[in-house]
Amino acid sequence: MAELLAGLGTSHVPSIAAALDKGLRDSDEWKPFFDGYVPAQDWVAGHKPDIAVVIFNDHGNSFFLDRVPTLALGVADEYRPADEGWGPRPVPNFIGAADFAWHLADRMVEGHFDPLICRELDVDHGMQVPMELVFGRPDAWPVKVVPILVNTIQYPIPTPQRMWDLGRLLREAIASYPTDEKILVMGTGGLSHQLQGARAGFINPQADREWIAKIGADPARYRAMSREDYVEEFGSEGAELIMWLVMRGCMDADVRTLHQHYFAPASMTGAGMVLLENMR
Amino acid sequence: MAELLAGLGTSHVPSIAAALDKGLRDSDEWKPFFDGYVPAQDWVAGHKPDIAVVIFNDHGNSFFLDRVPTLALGVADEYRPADEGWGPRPVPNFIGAADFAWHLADRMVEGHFDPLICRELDVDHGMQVPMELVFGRPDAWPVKVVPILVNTIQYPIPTPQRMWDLGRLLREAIASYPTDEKILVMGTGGLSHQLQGARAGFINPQADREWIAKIGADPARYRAMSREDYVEEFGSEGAELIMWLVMRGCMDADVRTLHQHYFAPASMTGAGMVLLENMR
Amino acid sequence: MTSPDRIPDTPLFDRPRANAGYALNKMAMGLSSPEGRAAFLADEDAYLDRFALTPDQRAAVKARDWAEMVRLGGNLFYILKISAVDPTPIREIGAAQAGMDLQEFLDTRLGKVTNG
Amino acid sequence: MTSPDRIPDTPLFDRPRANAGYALNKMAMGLSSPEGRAAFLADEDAYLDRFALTPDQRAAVKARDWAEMVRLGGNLFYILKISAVDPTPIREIGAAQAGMDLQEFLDTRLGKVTNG
Ligand SMILES: [Fe+3]
Ligand SMILES: [Fe+3]
Repeated sequence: MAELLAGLGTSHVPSIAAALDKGLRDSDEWKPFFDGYVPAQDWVAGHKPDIAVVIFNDHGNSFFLDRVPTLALGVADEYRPADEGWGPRPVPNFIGAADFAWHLADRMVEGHFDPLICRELDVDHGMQVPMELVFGRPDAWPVKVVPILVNTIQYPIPTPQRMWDLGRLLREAIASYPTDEKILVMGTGGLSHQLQGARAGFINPQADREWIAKIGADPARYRAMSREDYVEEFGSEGAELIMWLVMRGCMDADVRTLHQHYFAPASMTGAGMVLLENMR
Repeated sequence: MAELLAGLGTSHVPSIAAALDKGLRDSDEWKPFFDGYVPAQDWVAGHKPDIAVVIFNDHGNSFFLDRVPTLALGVADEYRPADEGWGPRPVPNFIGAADFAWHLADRMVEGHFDPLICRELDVDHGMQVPMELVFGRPDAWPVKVVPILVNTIQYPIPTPQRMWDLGRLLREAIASYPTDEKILVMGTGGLSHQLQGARAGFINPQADREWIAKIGADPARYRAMSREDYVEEFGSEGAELIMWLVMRGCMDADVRTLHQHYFAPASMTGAGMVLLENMR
Repeated sequence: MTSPDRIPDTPLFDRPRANAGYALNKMAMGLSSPEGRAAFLADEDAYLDRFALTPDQRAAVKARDWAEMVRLGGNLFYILKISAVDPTPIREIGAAQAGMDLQEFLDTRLGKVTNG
Repeated sequence: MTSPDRIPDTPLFDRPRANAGYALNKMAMGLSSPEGRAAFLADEDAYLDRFALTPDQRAAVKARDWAEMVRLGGNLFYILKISAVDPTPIREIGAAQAGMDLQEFLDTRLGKVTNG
């Protein structure tokens, strides 16, 4: 059976992509942010995952408001970077782990999830940035991917508990998958930020630091919070953090925090990561 | 609060639409089929529903295999008839019950369903034919509609139990909707038929008649059957019958069968209807 | 994944079939628009060239071999759109898949049962 | 339905806003393609004519009034595409919505907090 190698939570702020594209990795503004990811990059490179399951939200690039999927699952062989307004970014195409994705599709539908099953899909910074933060900018990605997309734009968005339940389902799907592949699960989005309204620019570093400290050891509170609680505490776009619950929900109750990092503001956003491993 | 007026199960065979378009309503072949719907039409006309919730599957007309929604919900103000290859049929546009649809969207997502929320959607014979069978061919439809679309083409398709659970959710959404509108819930599809493979032309009138006799009084067996059981008993496309379980699931345990009708074959399909009312 | 043909002679449209037939079904889906239908009618070969059909799939379309199209991953809801451009009654499509002539198909699959 | 602004100054993109802003967001979504961007740059008025914007929405777009676009149902993820065609840093868009000049916005919303 397949193995959950680790769970990783990370921001996916588009400004991170812009900084990389402009060669600002080692600028005064950005170096502390990127340096904080190095230990996790090294750990992942040393443990050689085969598949990355990336949970993220589309930001009005692959889906429009004419048809908004509450949950979508990619089962494609390949995913191209989306054109977000500046043309597609020069990152390699992503190769889909189509076998595992279809296995997951079967498990999701049997387990009473209702995904939009996507065979043609471009992926935006929500997936690009986490992949770059973990794997750098290789000529070809060292893992195959399974994208899981969550609507966090148009209300109603899914509940935190639904995200947790999706994590439980993902856990079963990994356990029942008949290969010995190693799977890295990446919950992305956040941390605190708000792009819209008179509260634009709201960030909450104290709540972010607490999230990073507790999402591994003591996630119960975050699972119980309402969607509005997330908006209030982390900002309207900070509610993206619910997607980390999929990652956390697919892990054991007891996990070890291997690495963590926090930086604010990255552009207008609290940003950071956590790398978790099941206790054994 | 809104009221569930009645539950109606019916076929939505495209040949029915073709027969109407060709003026064959009263032909020897079709008259017995259409006549069987008259008592139910009269009952519905006399009870004046405000909203019809129509559960059906798209038949490769509004959705393609690039992106297959397991469940989709229409929240539009208007739906046009789809072009199924012969151009759109001359039936009136459908006016959406957008208020109730958004209420249902909220309830579905809170209740851990994951619909594709559709604001732009053409609807195919899966919705057109049931509306014509119940309301004839008026200049304007006498009810507003809420389309709920279920994937029954590409596997995995939802389980029968999931359909039942969706019915329970719909029941709660009706009960919690703060108007006094009367809602007719229409589960559509089937009855037995198979369009593909060497078993094409398979129909099972005995199983169909039993379905019509028992879906009101004793649906437990149908809820427990697997998706493959449906295919075996009703044919590969007869598995559409799972959508009647949404209608049945939103009703009381005890229902009264007001009208029923069966006819086979309509083209290559066992066809018919049942009209159910909660006991009071 | 659903195993193909757990139910005899009943091709469930699961991953292997959806993969095999993707281009074929996409070609057929293109006939949902007046433009697609006009292009197909004006020059069928040129229309088919737009899609990455296998040689077998292409031959099956050209021959209107419905059983073969389904065997090669076609799903009837898509390929039926070919019958809207080149009119073929659904019951003939059924008979072809059953490997019968129309009368035998009507009698043994549809007729006998209704009279029974 | 989520009530607007249960959280002060925080417009959740729920049904009323999605309805009000649908054409505005669709116009912005059209800038996802090179063709849309070229059309916008070549003749902004002609491009805007393709969409059923209200006069207020149209004026807000022409004025690059981000706060007003959001008030009229724009969602930032769509209208940001305007800033890809007519470059505007995201923090200026934030400041405009907060009703501050950029330096004040950086200090009070983003800076102070990080230094605190
Ligand atoms: Fe995001
Ligand atoms: Fe059907």
